[in-house]
Amino acid sequence: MNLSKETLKELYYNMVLIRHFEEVVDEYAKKGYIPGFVHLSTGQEACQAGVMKALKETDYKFPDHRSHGVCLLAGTPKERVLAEIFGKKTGISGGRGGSMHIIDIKCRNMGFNAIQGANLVTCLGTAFASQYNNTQDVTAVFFGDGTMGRGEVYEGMNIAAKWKLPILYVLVNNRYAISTRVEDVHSYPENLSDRAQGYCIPNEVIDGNDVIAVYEAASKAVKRAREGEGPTVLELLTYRWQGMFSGDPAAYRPKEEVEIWKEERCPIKRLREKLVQDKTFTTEELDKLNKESLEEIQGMLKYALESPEPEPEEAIKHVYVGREVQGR
Amino acid sequence: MNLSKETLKELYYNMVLIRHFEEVVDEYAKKGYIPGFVHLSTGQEACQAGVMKALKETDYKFPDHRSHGVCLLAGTPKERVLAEIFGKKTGISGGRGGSMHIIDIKCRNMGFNAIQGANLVTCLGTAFASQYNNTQDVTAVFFGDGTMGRGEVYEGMNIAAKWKLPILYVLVNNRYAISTRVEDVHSYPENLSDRAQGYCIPNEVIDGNDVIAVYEAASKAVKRAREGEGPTVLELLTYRWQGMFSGDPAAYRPKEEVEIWKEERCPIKRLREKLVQDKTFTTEELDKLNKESLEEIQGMLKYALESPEPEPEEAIKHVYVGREVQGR
Amino acid sequence: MRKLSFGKAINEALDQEMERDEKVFVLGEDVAKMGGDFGITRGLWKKYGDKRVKDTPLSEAAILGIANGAAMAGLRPVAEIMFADFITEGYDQLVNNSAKIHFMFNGTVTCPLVVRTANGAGFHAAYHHSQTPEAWFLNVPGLYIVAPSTPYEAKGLLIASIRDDNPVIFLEHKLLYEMEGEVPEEPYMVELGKARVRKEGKDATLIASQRMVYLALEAAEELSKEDIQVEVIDLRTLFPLDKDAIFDSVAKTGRVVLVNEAPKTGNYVNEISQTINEEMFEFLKAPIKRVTGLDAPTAFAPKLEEYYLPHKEDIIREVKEIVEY
Amino acid sequence: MRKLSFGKAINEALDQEMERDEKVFVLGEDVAKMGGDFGITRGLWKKYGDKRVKDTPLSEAAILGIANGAAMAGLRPVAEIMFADFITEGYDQLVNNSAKIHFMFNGTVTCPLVVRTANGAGFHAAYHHSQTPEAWFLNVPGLYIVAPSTPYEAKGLLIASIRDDNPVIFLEHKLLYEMEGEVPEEPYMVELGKARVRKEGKDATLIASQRMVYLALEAAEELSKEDIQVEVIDLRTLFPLDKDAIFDSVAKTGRVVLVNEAPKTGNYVNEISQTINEEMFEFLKAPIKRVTGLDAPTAFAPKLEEYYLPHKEDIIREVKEIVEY
Ligand SMILES: Cc1ncc(C[n+]2csc(CCOP(=O)(O)OP(=O)(O)O)c2C)c(N)n1
Ligand SMILES: Cc1ncc(C[n+]2csc(CCOP(=O)(O)OP(=O)(O)O)c2C)c(N)n1
Ligand SMILES: [Mg+2]
Ligand SMILES: [Mg+2]
Repeated sequence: MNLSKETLKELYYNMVLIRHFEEVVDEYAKKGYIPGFVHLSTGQEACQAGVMKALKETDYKFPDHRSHGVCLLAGTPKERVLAEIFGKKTGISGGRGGSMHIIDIKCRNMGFNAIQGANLVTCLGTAFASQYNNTQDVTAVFFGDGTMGRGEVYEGMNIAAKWKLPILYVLVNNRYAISTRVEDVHSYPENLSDRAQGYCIPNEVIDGNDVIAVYEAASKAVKRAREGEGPTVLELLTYRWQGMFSGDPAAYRPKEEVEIWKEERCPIKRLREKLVQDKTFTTEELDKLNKESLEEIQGMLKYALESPEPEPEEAIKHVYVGREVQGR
Repeated sequence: MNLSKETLKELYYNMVLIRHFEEVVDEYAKKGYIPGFVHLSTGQEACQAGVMKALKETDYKFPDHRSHGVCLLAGTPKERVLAEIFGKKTGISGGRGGSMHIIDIKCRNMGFNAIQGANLVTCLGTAFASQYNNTQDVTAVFFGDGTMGRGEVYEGMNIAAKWKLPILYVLVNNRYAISTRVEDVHSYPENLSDRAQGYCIPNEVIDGNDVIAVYEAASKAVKRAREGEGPTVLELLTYRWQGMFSGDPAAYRPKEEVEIWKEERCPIKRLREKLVQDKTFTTEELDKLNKESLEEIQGMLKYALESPEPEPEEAIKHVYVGREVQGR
Repeated sequence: MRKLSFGKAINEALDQEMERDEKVFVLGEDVAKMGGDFGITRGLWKKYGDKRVKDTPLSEAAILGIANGAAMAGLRPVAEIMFADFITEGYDQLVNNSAKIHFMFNGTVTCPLVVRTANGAGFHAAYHHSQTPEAWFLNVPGLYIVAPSTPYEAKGLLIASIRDDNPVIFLEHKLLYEMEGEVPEEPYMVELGKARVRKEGKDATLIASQRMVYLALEAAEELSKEDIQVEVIDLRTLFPLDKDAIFDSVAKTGRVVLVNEAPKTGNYVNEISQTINEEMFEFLKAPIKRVTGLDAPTAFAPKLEEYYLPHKEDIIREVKEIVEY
Repeated sequence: MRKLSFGKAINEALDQEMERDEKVFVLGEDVAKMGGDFGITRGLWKKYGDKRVKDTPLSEAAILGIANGAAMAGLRPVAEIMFADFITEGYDQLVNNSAKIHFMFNGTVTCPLVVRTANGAGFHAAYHHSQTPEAWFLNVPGLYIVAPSTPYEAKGLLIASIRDDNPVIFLEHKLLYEMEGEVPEEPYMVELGKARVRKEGKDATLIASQRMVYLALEAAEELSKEDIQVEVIDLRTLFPLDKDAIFDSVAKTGRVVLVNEAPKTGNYVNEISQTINEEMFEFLKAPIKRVTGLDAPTAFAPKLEEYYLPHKEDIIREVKEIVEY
């Protein structure tokens, strides 16, 4: 595939944006501005930016708990994503969901689930609806190597394959669940995603830090799905730079391992070097994009910080359709 | 493997015994003597007799709902198995379980579960205990092609393989769940059990109506497990002659299909012909075994019929250890 | 009026709703070709085809997952879970998804699904085919629970459940499937959240649902011979609770016996008891009693199962006790 | 006496039981190397090794399945389910196996397992990390439910749970983990099924568990300034219920407020209410009240979560209302 300059720019910009976004989230979580805990996707930007570029707004997205980047790129006003993480009234679900439950039906971000694995059967339903209504919308579901432990993954794959559902499985293999490495708790042949072959679902293992490779593979899989040829599993090999959540010291993994991934395999540095080498962009142009993304994020941050908290009574709205719940 | 005359006799006798047992159960279910519903294993005798011959009494057995034969051969006084199906006080669990819950801890028949798939994770626990206590006991779990739809199968296989648990997976592929054929609801490569390869568990597909093949494969797999080499999946290709349960007209499958399996692939006829051809036994000797088994079953039937019903108050015994439950 | 069995009434409701609204579809184990383990979906597959009547693999979590996803995408799934006992295998989808979807999307998405399932003991099918699950779901805000006792109500409540935008667990007692009753041919709704007084009386109130309604009616009949006039309320919808109907009766009788076939401890009816207590305490002339299954799994042998289940005599005894209190 | 945090008290109980009985082992997600998501199993893996401290994959059904199978085979598993909300994924194993195994084997097998899990809101973790599940299990005969409120009781009740032959769901409120309290160094048991009077009083009885005990105590403190003497009972074991302790108090006060942080409808405390009603009706001077979470999922933003959760003021209001009744 020959990517246009525009596409390359967008991929670069989006990765940088996610990086800076996560840095801000990390900073404000540690400062105590963000309630609860947040899972950061720093280091995994290529997986998110690459796949999202291959999707359109009417495609259903099921991000998982480590998917701020997915939510950011889904089409939601971005400041409302950050405001949601801050638990503000202006958050995309009014502050009721927070980091793990950023949703937006307008751009079909269904990422509401913090029960690992559950999305793997729920996503069958949206894909089924697309097929039922004969639209060409695809359902993309993001999940980690750890989540491959859950049976719903396989219940889902069986049906997805049998019914030829338009599903893109994005298996983000960042080598760890929480403290357990993929090889500590999983038994698999060469690749974790080879299990998909047991359901006749094609799987492809991709360098998840190579955004172009991710984008290309995702585009191909999405095309297959749109054309009625059924699901594909993309296994994206990557690494989370941070611990399980912002603030996790992650003592369970060797420092050198983290260093290698940061220094030698940074997805942003990698694209940057390529773009400069190929003379697609100059260093200055790319620096400018960096700066722009920082500015965009400052805008979001201001919005999130200045937004009011939700009214307490919101806590009991929309439990039922057409039925109020008794308050205090 | 060269099987002794004694072994061959036993295999033959046990198959005939199961056949007649199921016929009696069917008859008495239809006559209204047996409460509830019963799932018959007629046609699948080779799977049960072959695998059970490869196990010893201290091995854990997890039969499924269609496993009267397994329970019959586990070591329990056989008349108490039938009495349990009749819901009698003398049943192996006092009539409280019936056909689907025939248990016997003495011979480690753990077959208590009528929730398809649940045994596939519970069986990990007994296998783990054997490993923990460093005994050489194997855990054998029976399940059907339909049950391969449940996620617990795969949660279980992953752990069984990773922990090298001594498990023998007996996948009894009789081509139907209830009304759905295996290929209607499953997507799989060549064989359903090939999915085990996604967990690095070796699988073998065997003619489940060839009792010698079943016995040999099970013996090999059991040996592997005993020697600490982990689980094996045996997929036994077979067919249930009856509907889902005694009385099910099974309108969902073609008559000719049933006929072929009955006429051309009967596991008993098959062994019988071989034994006569090989001159291991004469027809007369085999007929005598048939007759013996019928007599044995008449004894069980008499016992079951003459046994009293349980006292009502038994219904609330043993809910808790050391705590009584309030009665009427 | 034309008579129909409970099972056929449900079948007709499904058929008419599928006819009316293309968004309605049916899924579950063996619901297509075979028409369901209890035969309830018979004929639908022939009429509506593979697209709208889906046989699934043996995968309860997936059945409910598909229902959730499809409902969020605008369809109106009616899922069948063969026996209520198996709902445990998809419990997460109901508790953490169906119940919470509308809330999680801050009201921008609805989850209009119906989960039909066969519950109840008396079928001699032992502990994994006999349970009654309403209490497992009652402490989970977001779910409706419906439990008809007659063919008429089965049809009307199912149609109302399918048209309602809330997720509904629809309980069908397996011993009622064969019961016959008058059922109008045209589609109609029985309003959700409304109980029905099955018999009027002034001395005590019996509150029941599903098969227990008949036990209550029998007890009431027998008590009336001793001149004790018992009012019998059929809840029909277990959540939301029809407080008005209950309170009206309690205001009149001041005495209540609650009947349900699930085990006693943690029984669904405790919610009714506490609600009456909170809001109608001054009217109570005697303790509220419950007549329920015993605190044990449902054993297989008919004698054992019968002992487990509530009896008419238990109701009569409790009514007398509170009438004489 | 030496002080220990609630979390460390649990850790010590595990350690001492593993030391005492080779059959005790621990399993769950991240319990080994990492010592658990909340750090509760820290150090055990170093001391007891891979054999007895098992990191599992992310597989709740399997964790509980292993526990069931191993318990039936004579081991004494202590399983950790990271958050109580995730127990929905292994619900079947608890409802249809753990609870019924002893019964199904007609008393010839026991199922001595403990499922430790972190429950409760106030952690700003939204609807899938905040729930309190006792009501989901109360209508399932066969399970014990334990819910300590102090480090002392956490240790003593956990040791008792491990030694008990019944399957126990052991609830640890995540906001209590850091609480410090006196804890004896040697192993000891706090008897299962026994409540504890935390404060004596004659005007009304507050019944609570886990974190709600402290809310109740605060309310009691404040009420005592207005000369309302409230008795506070900490249930400690949610099932079996300590009826004696409750009835003694009700006999004295005749007034009851039940406190629990799960949603109101179908709340666990309904069982207590109905039990009092059935057996102590004559002593009741006012309606039994409940102060609970609201009928909604637990939202994320602190303001929303706080609104969801019961407040001291709610308790005070209800107590006053029944005292003045
Ligand atoms: C059913 C369930 N079990 C456990 C958890 C707790 N948990 C949250 S994330 C996580 C690890 C997930 O690992 P992986 O799928 O690889 O995603 P990653 O965090 O690496 O992105 C665990 C165990 C959960 N949220 N849901
Ligand atoms: C969890 C669960 N879902 C559904 C059922 C109902 N059911 C009992 S047997 C069966 C089919 C099982 O098919 P298979 O595993 O192939 O076994 P077979 O009956 O063919 O021996 C079904 C759907 C059940 N018992 N448990
Ligand atoms: Mg991971
Ligand atoms: Mg089968």
